Amino acid sequence: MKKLFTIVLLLAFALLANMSLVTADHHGWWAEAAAPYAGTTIRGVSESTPPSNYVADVLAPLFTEYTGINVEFETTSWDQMYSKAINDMEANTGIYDFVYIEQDIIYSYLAQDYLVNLTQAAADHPDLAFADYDEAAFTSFADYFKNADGDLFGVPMEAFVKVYLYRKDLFENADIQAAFEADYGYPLTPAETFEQYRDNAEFFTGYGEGMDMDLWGTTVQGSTGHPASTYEFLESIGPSFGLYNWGINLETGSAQSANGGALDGDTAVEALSYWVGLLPFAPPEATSSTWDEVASSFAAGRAAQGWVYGENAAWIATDETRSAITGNVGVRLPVTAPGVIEDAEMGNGYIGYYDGGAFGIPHSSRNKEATLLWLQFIGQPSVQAEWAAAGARITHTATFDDPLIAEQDTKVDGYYTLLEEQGPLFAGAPPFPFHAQVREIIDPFIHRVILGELTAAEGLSQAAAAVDEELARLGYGG
Amino acid sequence: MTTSTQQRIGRFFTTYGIWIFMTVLTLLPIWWMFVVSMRTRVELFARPNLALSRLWLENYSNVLTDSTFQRYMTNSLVVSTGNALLVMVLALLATYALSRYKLAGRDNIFFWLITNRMAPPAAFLLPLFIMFTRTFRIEEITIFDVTLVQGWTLYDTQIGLILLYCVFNLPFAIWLLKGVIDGIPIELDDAAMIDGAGLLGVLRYVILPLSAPGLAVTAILSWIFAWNEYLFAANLTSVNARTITTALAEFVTVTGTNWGELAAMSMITLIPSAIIVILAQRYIVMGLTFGAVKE
Amino acid sequence: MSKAKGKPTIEPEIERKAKSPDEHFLPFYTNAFDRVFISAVILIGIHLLWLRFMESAFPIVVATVISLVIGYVVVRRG
Amino acid sequence: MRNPRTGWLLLSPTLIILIIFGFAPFLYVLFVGFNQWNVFSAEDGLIFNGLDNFRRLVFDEDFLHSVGLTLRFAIFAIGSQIVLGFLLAQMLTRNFPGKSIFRVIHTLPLMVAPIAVGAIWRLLVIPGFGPVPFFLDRWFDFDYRIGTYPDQAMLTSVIMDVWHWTPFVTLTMLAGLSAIPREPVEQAKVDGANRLQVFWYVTLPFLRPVLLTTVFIRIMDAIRTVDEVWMLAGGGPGTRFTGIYIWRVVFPRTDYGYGSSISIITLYLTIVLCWLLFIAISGKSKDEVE
Repeated sequence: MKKLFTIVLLLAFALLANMSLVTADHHGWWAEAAAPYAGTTIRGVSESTPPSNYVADVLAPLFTEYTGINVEFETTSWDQMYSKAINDMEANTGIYDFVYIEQDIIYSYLAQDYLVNLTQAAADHPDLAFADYDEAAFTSFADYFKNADGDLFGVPMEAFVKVYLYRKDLFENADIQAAFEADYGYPLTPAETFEQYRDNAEFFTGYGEGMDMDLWGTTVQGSTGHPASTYEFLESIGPSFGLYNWGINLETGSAQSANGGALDGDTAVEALSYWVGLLPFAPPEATSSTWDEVASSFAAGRAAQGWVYGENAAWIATDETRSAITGNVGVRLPVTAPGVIEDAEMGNGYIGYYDGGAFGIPHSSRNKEATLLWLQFIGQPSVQAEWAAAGARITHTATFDDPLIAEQDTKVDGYYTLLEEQGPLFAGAPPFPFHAQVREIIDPFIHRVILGELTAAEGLSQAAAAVDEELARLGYGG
Repeated sequence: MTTSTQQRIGRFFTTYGIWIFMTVLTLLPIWWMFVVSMRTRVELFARPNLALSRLWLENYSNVLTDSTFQRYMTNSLVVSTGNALLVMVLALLATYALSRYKLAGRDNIFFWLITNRMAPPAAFLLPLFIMFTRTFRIEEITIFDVTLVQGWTLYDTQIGLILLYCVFNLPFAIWLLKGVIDGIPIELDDAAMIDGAGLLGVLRYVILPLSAPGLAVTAILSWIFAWNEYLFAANLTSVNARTITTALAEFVTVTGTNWGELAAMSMITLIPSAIIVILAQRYIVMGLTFGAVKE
Repeated sequence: MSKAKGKPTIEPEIERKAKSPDEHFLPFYTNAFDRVFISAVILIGIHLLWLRFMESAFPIVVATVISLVIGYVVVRRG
Repeated sequence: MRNPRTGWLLLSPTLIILIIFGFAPFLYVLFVGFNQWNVFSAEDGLIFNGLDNFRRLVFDEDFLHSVGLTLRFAIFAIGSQIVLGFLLAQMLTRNFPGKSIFRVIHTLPLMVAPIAVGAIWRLLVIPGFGPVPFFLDRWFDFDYRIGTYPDQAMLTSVIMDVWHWTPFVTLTMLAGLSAIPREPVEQAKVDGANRLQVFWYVTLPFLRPVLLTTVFIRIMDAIRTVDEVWMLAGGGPGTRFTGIYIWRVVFPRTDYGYGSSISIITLYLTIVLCWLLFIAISGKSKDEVE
């Protein structure tokens, strides 16, 4: 009798447990899976971006409520985030249980074996595998957090592409259109070719001057005191001219044309001269602008068109407390040289970076299991839509169909649709294990070209030589 | 009108001319910081305008109601005050020793102490990071099955910063106090000792009162240096012990620097140090003589 | 990294017992620590300059020898 | 009567703290300086490479350039601070109504955290957002862009530093001036010295210790300046000072070995500079000692 009672009790418990699994929020499953880890604290570091802040403010407390695992989340500046994460992982101190991995640094981390293989970890701990979490449901962006075997090392949390933004109020103004056509002999439209882009830029700069408006033709992310300028050249301008992978040939370990590289080649020189040639048509702050200041300039209405990171598209188009041009923002694919789109469609190239970041678990972490639960929690479909609305980021395929996002999409001129349909044309950073090192080497040369101390050809040939020297020093040279 | 009156009027105008000019120059950036803190983001990026258009306090309320900010503020207060007190005590003892005792090579020790302030901070962050996270680490202390400490490190603690800031504040303090204590006649010490005072008695009844302005200025300047320090605080703390200056850097984000709140927070961080300085104006000048009195 | 400033308060008679001032060629007052410090400064300086200008012709060991000789002279007779 | 042992006891806490947090990291940096160590190189870990880092350093144009820039920055900034600070202090020794208000106002910049100083000056001088370039352009038709003209960036950082640190110099000078006894000045005047002579033969010698100390402290701090200039101009051309250069090598490039060797040499240069200055200004001649 007693035995029977026990069995009934067990059955009832099992039923209850199953019941809770099928309830909408899976409360019970999380509580049960997390039971051994309840009360522990996991720590993470991230750059302070809107998506990160949403994680810190909304998702982390929610997770704690579900599981009893505390999440301490540190959001800081980009530079700080890097050095802290790297210091921690290199010194193997175990301060952080999860770190923000910017997409371009992932290959450096993989090469150093800093990160836990999430696919493997989920397979090793079936009891911790949440049913709704599916690695395959992420957008193509997740491909850039995988190793050669296709195993995932980071749960994507934000993803953007750098798009071509233009001011609809200017481009659709009949007077302006007439004036443009009178000057250039063809109708004013958002640019399709680089020549047209330059014409637009020149026209609007002249127009702004003539009307005594604070208006210039284009943004240029040309800070001479920050890597942002090198990034704009290497990840946006270069690729859309057909300069891929920074012009570095990984097989020969060289950036110089003589050794199979392309950083000092004709395409690169053409791209850089074109880009620097836009500076006279950019607002005066361009040579001090990093990514955030470009967005601010554009939001202040100081540029008619420009390359702006997609995470800014949403607030520029909708947030009236921060943007003077809400409702007038047009979103397009960036301008490309002939053949580049075809290259990208065939997988031989890309038209710009697919940028963003993911959360990964360092090997040095002491709470890997609890963190694994946390990463699945933020990777599950049900939290994605609101997070996307708050942070203008999409990493999960299910998010596109959400009504919340569909509504936002109309306000930002189809940015999300563009991300869904054309996202695969963009690619992650080249698989360099020496990303930041080489970028720092190229930096001063790009800065000097912007200042006009060097011509594009001189700057790039010196940069390529310096890159080769650094690659040899790092042990990647041919 | 006599020449001397003319001179006096001339001097009056020069004095106030310089006075006003310097005040404007000094206040312009601070005024701009204040104006920025009173603006929305959209207003900031309109045409530059130095006038204050309205009182708009949302930046302040956003910052002040943020619990993280309150924690940072507490940390900053604890760290700078702790550091200033520690520096004051240690520097007094050390300077007294350097001034009164015949220690082998004491001038060399003095110079070595000073060199500690010269080190470029960037490269020293790495060894300090390793030291903070690994050398000073207590895995576990258990007494009677009660775990008192587990996985404690110096990293991300207030005491860690307090001790670390001594590296650049102690040299400065000792230098400052050296002149002050050298200037106190040794005969006073001797007299006190003859009256039966011990070492502590001498320190308490002779040195302390006579070097009070110097000590005050030492404490104030150490406090300000510690309050303003950024690089070490940013790299050697994570969540619990972060100070207010590191929070300033957090406003610089990919989607736009939040200048309004940054300026608001800068204004707020200015207040405590400004109050202290206003209260202690007199002592600062009296204490900063670097031994000029003696000569 | 040590060096002293010549504060007259420190007992000069101890430092200078052995030689009269005329035998020292440095134009300012030094004690033994100072002279070791000066030698170290010179040693590093010579090595850096050597690396930049002379190493293509002569190996760095020459610089070490030269600076040790200078260091010896400075410490003994500075 | 005074047992040196007691002296050492009093000194020991200071020595212990400085040895642990100052000297031990120095030794570590010194050690790393003789190794190749870049986290992201193909071969991880420290590899002893003798003098290679230093060999690289003496030919590193960027580094040498940064040293030159830093020295220029230090000389301009500190020079102006000393002159300005002295004049202001001189003015403050007189009594005039409103003096204490002015003194408080003038001390304010010292209170602002360097990182906030950098931020606020950035906001002041970035074209498009800042009033300075706007009004310079409007009133004088002057093209002021610190991102485009390195010299302007340099000048701006000097002015910023002067703004931030002149109050400190004023305070020390004021302290020094108020400690000067009256009699020698009066005596000199009686002897018929003009103001310049009084300044040169009486005031200056009395001010020497204060002046010296102030200059030293400012040199040390100017050479290690990072946060404000970093925030102002990111260390672009014209402001890539040694402190920022080291930061870039150590953090973004994670070249710990090379960064350490640069730090050592920078420390060396600072010490030598301070020491030479010390000797030049305060060195007692041999005869003086006897």
